Amino acid sequence: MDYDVLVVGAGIAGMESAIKLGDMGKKVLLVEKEGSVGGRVILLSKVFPTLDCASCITTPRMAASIHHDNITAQTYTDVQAIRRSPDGGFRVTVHRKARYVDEAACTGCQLCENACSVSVPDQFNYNLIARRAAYIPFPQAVPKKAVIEREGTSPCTDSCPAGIKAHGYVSLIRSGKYEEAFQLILEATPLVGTLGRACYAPCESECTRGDLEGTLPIRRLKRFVADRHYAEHDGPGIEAPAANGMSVAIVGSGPAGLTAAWQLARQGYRVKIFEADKEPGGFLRYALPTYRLPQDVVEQDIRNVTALGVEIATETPVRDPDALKLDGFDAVLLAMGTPLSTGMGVPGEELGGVMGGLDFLRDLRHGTLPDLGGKRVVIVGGGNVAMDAARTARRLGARETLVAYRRGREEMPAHKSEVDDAEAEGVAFQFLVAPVAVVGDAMGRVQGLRCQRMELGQPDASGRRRPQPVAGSEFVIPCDVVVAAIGMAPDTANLARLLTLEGRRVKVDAKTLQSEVPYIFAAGDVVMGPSDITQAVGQGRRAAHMIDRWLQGQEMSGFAALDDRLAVIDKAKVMARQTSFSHRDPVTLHLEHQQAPRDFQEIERTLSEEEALRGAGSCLDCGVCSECGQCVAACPPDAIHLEMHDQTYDVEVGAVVLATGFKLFDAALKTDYGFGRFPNVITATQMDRQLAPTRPFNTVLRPSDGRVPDRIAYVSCVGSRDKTMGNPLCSKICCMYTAKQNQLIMGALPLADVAVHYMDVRAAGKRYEEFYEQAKAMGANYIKGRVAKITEKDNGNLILRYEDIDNGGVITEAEYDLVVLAVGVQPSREAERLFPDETLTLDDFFFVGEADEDLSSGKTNLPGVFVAGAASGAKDIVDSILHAGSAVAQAAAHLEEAGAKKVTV
Amino acid sequence: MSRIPRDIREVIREEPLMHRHILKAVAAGPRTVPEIAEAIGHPSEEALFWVMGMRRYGLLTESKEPTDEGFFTYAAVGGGVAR
Amino acid sequence: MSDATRVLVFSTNMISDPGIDLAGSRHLHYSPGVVVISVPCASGIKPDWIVHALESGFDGVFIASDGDECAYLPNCSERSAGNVQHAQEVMQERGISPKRVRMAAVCSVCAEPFTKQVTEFVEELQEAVV
Amino acid sequence: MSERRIGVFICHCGGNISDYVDVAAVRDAVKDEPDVVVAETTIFACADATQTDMVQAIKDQNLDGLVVASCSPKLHTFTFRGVAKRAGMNPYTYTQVNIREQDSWAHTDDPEGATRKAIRLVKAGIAKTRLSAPLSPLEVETTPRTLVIGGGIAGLRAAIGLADIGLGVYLIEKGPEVGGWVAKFGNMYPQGRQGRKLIEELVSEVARRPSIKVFTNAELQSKSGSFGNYKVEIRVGGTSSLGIALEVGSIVVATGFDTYEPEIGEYGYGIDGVVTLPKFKELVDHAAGPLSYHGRPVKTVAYVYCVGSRQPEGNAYCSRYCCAATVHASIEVANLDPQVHQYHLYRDMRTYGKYELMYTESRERGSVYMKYPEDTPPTVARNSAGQLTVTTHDTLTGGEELTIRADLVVLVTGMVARKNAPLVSILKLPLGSDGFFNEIHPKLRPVETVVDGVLIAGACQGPKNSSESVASGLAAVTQSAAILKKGVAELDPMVAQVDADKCTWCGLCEETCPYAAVDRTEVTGKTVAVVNPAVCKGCGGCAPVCPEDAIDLRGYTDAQIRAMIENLAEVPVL
Repeated sequence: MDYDVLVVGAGIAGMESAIKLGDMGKKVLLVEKEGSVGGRVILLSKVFPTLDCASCITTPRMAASIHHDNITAQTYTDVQAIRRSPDGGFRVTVHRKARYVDEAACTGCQLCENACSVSVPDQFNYNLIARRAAYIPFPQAVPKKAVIEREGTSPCTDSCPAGIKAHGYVSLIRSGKYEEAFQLILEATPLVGTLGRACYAPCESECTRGDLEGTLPIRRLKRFVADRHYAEHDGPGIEAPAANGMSVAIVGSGPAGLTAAWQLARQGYRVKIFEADKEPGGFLRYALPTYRLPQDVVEQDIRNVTALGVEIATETPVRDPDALKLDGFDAVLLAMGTPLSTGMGVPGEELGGVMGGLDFLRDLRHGTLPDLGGKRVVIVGGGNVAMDAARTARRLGARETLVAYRRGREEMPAHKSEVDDAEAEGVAFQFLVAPVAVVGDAMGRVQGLRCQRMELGQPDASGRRRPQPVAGSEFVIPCDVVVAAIGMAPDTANLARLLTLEGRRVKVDAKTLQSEVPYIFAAGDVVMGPSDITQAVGQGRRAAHMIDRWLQGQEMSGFAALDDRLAVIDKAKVMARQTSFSHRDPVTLHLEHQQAPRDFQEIERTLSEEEALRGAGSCLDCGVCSECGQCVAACPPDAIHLEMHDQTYDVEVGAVVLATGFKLFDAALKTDYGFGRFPNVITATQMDRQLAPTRPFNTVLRPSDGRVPDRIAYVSCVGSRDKTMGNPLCSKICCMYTAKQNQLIMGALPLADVAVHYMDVRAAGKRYEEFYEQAKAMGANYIKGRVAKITEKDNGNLILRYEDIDNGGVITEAEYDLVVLAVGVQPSREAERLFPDETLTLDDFFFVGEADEDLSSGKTNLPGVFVAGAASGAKDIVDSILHAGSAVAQAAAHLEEAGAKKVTV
Repeated sequence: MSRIPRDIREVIREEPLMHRHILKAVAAGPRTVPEIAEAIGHPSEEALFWVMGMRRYGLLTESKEPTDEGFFTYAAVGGGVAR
Repeated sequence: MSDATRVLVFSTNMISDPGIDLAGSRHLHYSPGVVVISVPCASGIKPDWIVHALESGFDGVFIASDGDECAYLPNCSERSAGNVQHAQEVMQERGISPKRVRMAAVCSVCAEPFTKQVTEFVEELQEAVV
Repeated sequence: MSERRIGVFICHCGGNISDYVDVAAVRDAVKDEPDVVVAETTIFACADATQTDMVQAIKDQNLDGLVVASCSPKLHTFTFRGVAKRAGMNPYTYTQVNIREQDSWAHTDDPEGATRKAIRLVKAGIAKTRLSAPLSPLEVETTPRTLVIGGGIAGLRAAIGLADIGLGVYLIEKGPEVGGWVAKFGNMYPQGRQGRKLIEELVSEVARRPSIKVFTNAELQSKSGSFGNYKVEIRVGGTSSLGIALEVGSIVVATGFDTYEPEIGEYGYGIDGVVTLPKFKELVDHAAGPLSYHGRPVKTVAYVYCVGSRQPEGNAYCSRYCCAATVHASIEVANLDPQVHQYHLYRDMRTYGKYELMYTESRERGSVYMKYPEDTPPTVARNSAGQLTVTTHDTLTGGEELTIRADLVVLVTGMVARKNAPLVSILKLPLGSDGFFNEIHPKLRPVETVVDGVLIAGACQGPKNSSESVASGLAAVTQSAAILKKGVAELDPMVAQVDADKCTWCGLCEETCPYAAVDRTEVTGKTVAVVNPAVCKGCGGCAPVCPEDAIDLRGYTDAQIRAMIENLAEVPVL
């Protein structure tokens, strides 16, 4: 047996149960789902009828329940299942939610809260005010330790192949922290400006806002912070770390190589990149036309890398990676990409005027492209390189530019926006055609492209329908230039003697990116085949991480995902958190495409600050925490660890006390009273917070405009004694808390008038009647009769329509500037789900049932399982304490009996 | 008010976005919630959420006493220059 | 010097001390001339200690009591007030103004009332010196 | 004072303190204080590694005092007491100095002031530690038996509960039989079981438990000793009989209530056909068919609520149980005879919680409820025709005056405190203004009294219905077990102590202590006060009362506080 008793819930009844059992010498496991013990009582202002400060009477109990020698208290933890064991005890499955904060290290200083970039409603103030995703539940929390609220990784972040914290930088931009946003992206890759332009933004495809009126401009937000950063800084704005004495050679300076170099340099490695071409950048430099990605942006991004001391040797092709090892490099990363264009494999390909897509783009950059002025150009292929080539041809003055593709438009691998843009710029398309031969003239120059028509058959391995030739459909497209943008391949022939190749791709372990030669790693397109920049960045990061692990002699099993992100959050859950969404115009791009573009000027403009904020402001904070990392940076003792995981484990206990408390009636269901529609209709729990010393507004204010209210009305029995709301029961506590609040309001706002619309005043309890009389004597005006309806005036004041029974039951109206709904108690419905193998009996109203209320209150139908406090029905504090005492006496007796049995066996 | 209030979660989420506007609105001196709301062009019940969030995290502080009309005024703490 | 006016606060472990802690947690400011000794219950504060503090160089003594929330004694307020009164009698005899000692209930979350009261007290003591 | 060896650790709290307080300056200012042998700053005092270093320093330097200047003592007192314990040092010679919540964080606007204040606070902490004495928690062996006074439903259920937890029980009942009020009742709410059956069940359960000894016709005669170990004397069978001495660890008082007895003329009380609620319940309980009273069939019943309760002059309190009890009775009546007319004249129907369902049922079964105004209560009379009438104003129908001809008028009388002066005096039980026994805290400690180990259960604490009384009886069981079950009670050593040399026995301390923790004793022929550490709560309230200044509170001695004051008064120059 691990514990004598499990107590579920650390509200007043749970704490009382645990402390008393602990005092008896029983070992207790106290489990609380929130981040602090204390339940609802600690949130109250004062308590009736003594007007003791709730905090003053509760905090000593909270401390006792945490520090008691016999109590193990676990907060932010829930119980998943309680099953009966053969020995008569119970096997309990406990789920310890990751708090993402090392409780031993956290000092409760709240700097994480101040740094956090996500605002959410504060449930401990009943949604009257904001708290942060990083938070300490309330000022008197025990333990006073922070919690980071994470419901999952946001879909945008989850979908990024480069592992960029998209939600994180969006939330930082929203907070005006542009440089912090830039730095957050830098944690993944140095190519911030590049990805801000040339990434195809899978994040935007996944954006939950996309299910409403449209995605956030996540990519362009990245560009926005990059442009702002580069306007002020040359380089990354961070210092190179101290050298760790080891060095890595990287072959290729494309996105994978640059990212890997950046990551390794940040770890203190000496990194040298070997680039075969004239200038560094690989695809970024040669394959992407400048109207999409200006060269100065690539250069700025590369300067991030060189600023950390990374050396880039250009025009230095590496033929023998093993020679680098001999030169003293501790590891080698192959990241040469796919520089070779794949041919069409048709006759006539050798003719002048036929070129590969990649060669076409590279020649342009090198200035060796033939003049296309007035020429007819056919581009064969349907990928992004084909689109780039076609749009480039338009800019170079081609008379006609035709893209010939063997499948249909929908099947094109090019990004849709690229196809649309190409079309807008005057590129023509011919679909379902495949080249058969290049037709040349006597001079060996291209005259045309012989094609045949295709039709789509069954899907192939890629899932796309396979094109099949239509017999007898051949025809010739007359043209002067044929660009074959069919495919690309790595240039790896020289590696065959050293490494196994799969086709031309280097074979590595998919997780570690390590080759058969341990010091050789490979990443990017040389491994994957043609992909895209962002995937290459992701591979570069992974390779750097794995090289670091390998060189540091660590296990190679780490880094399953790009970082320690959580499972992606369910979008339906995100949408369900809100009852309504207001429309927000998406920040869309209105590109002015020229029908015949003549220059290579960048087409897309950067976002204005106003657009950036509007765009970022639409974020739904899907995962709650944005993983922006500001809390981690702000925490003095490094107590925040986003890589923590939930833990689930089993314990054996001898008995169970359920102290799962109650739920408050959702006042919005009582639609006639306008809660949720009229800001100045609030619940009594909200009023209690407004009256508490740790009050959110520092005084009582009405929510519509922050004015101190003069005329306040209470409406009793909201959600209680009301069959139409499914609850015929009296909630027992509302009359008394109303009387208490009346007194406190009259103390806080001596000029305010307070009226109570009630049915019966149920002041049944020791000194309760006297307390109620005192409220009346202080000036509370009690009016008997139901409130039929509340309507709102333009100034936010409220008209109550009610029956006035003391005056003959006439229907009367009165105007107030704040209305407080005395909401009732509902079953929490948390206890019954804990027992998968047996049925916990509930009463007719779904409170935990008591088998023998006459003689054994607190006993449930399940032997060894007891209920304490409001889980079994509405109770005030003293009734909860007595009820807990009753449950504990029986739980202890149960243990005694079980113990006696054991001895005799 | 015939307007239907927006979802509280949505309003509260915008608090960081509003910091700059609200600090601008109080730059010339303390303002009440309706005055701030008018200056930033948002409903006053939404402005209240933002002002109170900013107060909680130390960006704004309220006057000792309310005005004759029953409004407290809010001022930036320590100059409170928006980033 | 900001702390030129020296005030000794007697607070109680369970109730008023957490209230004073909360003032700090919320970064509410008061004079660093204010220092705290915490004891279990305000009724245990000896009149001699109050006089001793004033004779040792403190400008004022502030007793942050539990008021009606005292967990020890139902008549804590009266008893503590009696002790303060006794101290004031001794002070009078020795030519010390009775206004240099003050008592108020400070609850466990009374951060703002404490700050306000102690700041006012410091201001009054400063004026009295001028 | 012999020399001490004190270690001082000043925490940066990773900037939370050191951003505002120059911790190095604080260390430099205190390192040469008398008896300080170690003075260090640390980034995080609470970090595991730092704690290990502290343990090592205490052992290496043979420290006998520890000062940690960091955050609030509420957060880490237990942590650093643990450090002291692990190093073999007495945990009570450790002092926590709060330089975060009460210094750096409160003075973020004044780093120099905060630093000077920190120096004063740490010096005071050192001064206190120099004068600290090693203390150890007092352990008191407890007697695993409880005396239950009162054999009503609360007392009987408590006795069974105590026995089931493994404690011995003496149950004393003043009357000749146990069972109390409930033994007289028929059907009861909430579960519709008969009161007498419930009592029968409890009595047989008691009989099955050899660890319960029941004394009827028994009363408490005297009590001495203190919590955990009371000596009591009971007298069984009248004043002439001999007392029986018993030893118990705790006492559960469950002496119940009396019902309110109206004055003659109060709401027509005294007129034939006007009865109290208990009488009416008896009538209903014993009826086999349609109700009759004095041989006359009862076709109309009028209930007048709040008789003897909620009276501005008289019992101001609400008796809590009567609304539900009356509503329940009206359903019973309807069960006997659905044709009976029942009129309920009430002020507020207090059928709280689930009892609301009975109120609804009662109305559905034909009971008519009429709210009378507080200032014009109903009048009950017998008219010239010999008919019993009740005249009332029904606010629900516009305050019209109505007269009901009733066969029976039920005065819904509440509970009053049962007078029991000898018991109150023997147990020193405090009474509330309503005459019921007072608990130590009405919200959180409803069964405890100011006398440790003396507990109150059931309606002697305040009006309750039967099931609520049972719950409070069981809560008293829990409270008893919490103090007795372990066999030893560990008590905080920070209690008052008397300097016998100074004490001249004036008795003021004894008078002032509400816990009766001060006793008189003889020391070398001199009468002096002595504090019973098992009873003392450690408030220190007696210390200022002593004219000879002979009382100190351990951990807060006169010398310690004076030394702290002197160190705090001096403002250092930076």
